[in-house]
Amino acid sequence: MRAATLYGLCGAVLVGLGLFGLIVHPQPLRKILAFNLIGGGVFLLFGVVARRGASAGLGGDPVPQALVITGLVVAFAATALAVALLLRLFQETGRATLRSDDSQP
Amino acid sequence: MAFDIGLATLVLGVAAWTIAARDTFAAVIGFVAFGLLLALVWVRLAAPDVALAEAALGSGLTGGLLLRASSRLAPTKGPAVIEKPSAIMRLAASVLCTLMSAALAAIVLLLPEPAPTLAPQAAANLAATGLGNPVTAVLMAYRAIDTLLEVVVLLLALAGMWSLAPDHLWGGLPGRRDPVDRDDVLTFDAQLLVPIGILVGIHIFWVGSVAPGGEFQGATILAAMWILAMMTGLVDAPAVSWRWLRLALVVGPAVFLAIGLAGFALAGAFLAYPESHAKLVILTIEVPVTLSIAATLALLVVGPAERAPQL
Amino acid sequence: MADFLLVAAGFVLASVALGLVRILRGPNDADRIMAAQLLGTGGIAALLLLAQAISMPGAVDVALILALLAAFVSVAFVKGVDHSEVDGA
Amino acid sequence: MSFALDVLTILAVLTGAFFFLAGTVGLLRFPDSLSRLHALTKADNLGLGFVILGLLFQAEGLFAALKLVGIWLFALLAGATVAQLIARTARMSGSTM
Repeated sequence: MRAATLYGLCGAVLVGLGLFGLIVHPQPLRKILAFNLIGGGVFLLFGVVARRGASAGLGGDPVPQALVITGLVVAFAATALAVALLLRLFQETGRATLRSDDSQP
Repeated sequence: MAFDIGLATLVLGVAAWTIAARDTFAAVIGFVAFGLLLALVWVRLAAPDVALAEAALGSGLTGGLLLRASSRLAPTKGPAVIEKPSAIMRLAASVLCTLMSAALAAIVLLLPEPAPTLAPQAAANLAATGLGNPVTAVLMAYRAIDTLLEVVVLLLALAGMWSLAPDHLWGGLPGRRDPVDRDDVLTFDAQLLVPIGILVGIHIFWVGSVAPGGEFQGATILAAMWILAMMTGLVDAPAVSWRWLRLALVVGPAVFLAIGLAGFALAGAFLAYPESHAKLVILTIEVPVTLSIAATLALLVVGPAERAPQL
Repeated sequence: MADFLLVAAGFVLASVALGLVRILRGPNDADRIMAAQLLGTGGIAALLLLAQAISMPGAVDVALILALLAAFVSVAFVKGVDHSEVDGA
Repeated sequence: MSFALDVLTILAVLTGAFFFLAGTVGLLRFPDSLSRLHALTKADNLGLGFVILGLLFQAEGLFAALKLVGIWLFALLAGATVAQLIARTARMSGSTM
């Protein structure tokens, strides 16, 4: 097995782990973290495609690599916006959950 | 290969910790460690440009952002635990996620052989761009429109965040100002780090045309240094309505767009560069774009206005 | 030489990974940030060894950024702890 | 000449790796936060220092060497700052932890 394939499998597991966290964690900040794990896994899959495309003296296909860099920046922007929404929710309601009913103490 | 197995295991272990940790703060620390390890993985995958972006953005800046958020949300630690989903729900979720991972793993194992690649085309046209780094060539020349749109997406995210400020604070200053303590270690740290860090940021940006690096990675370091100066109180955060700030934010996309439109006249297509001056044109775009990205990233971390504008 | 450096990188990473157990055991934030610090330093060392082993000079810049941003994150951490003490009181 | 440099590199890197191991052992074995801090900040920065010293023998050119030394200085600065502040927070919270 090539090293690239190994990291590809690693990326596949990461997506699963992140998805699990996204579903089961009640706290939004943990959901944001989990979402970033999914992102990391997806980017790794791109990395594997890039690595396998190594040719013409390049260590990898530069197109997926550039896509990942773009993706990292967009993921950061989305994370920052999500965090801002969450902090505002906390400011407004004094709590940081997504439940809409009033069962909170 | 043994090294790769160890590294992959470590990545998965840290990721699992990020999900499983009871304490949010501990999970965030785990995430920072995760980003650091991913940077190592990218080096192993022969993608140093991505490794730079991952180290700077994925680990560093995102880490700083989440650490701030988790400390602000610290008072909410307790009650959220009650809302844990039921065991059945968790079981269903784990089955779903296992299936998801298995499907992706199957795809990875069944990838076509030989792998499709654009590397030869990217390498063959590299000379025409005047650049030495194929990834920068993709970002700035072959797929420049993606990069242009991405810079706009960053601005939109910032606009979205700013509009979260309460009405009476619109146009105000983000965050609180920390008082400067001249004897504090942090202040000393920032005074030493910020100037060197700015140099490193410019260096990473500058070598991006021929070696791993580029405007996103350089801009992230510049943003981190600005945030560092703001966190230690060396400089205050700028008012959201400050004219020069707005100018710094839009100058990058504006120049990018203008040159893109000029491409119709000079080379016959949107974002086409005249071949003889490609490198010069790319640099003309990159400098203001780096400035704008750095400013946008930093402001995305400091958040919306929380203090009334000073008139 | 390359093989030796790769093994050394693996060794440093492995010993640092053991330190990660400290994160798992807690018991408090100070221990956790220490373990992250150890991983940071070890990660930088492993990265530098790796860069030399596979002769990829660009990886040295990655280590440079990691070192710089480690300082940044640690300040964010300390500020965070200070603030949560103020807010949580 | 190159052989002698290689030997020096190997020696220095081995020493560095040893210090990393020592730091980890200290982190795992010492009973409280402050002594763990003591083990960690000295051992791992020294470890990184030796690794970098070893790589300096292989460095191509002055700029590459300066960059390596710069990385070490950054790491030292980060380590020292965090150590001070962690110790302060640990002491302020008043427990031996």
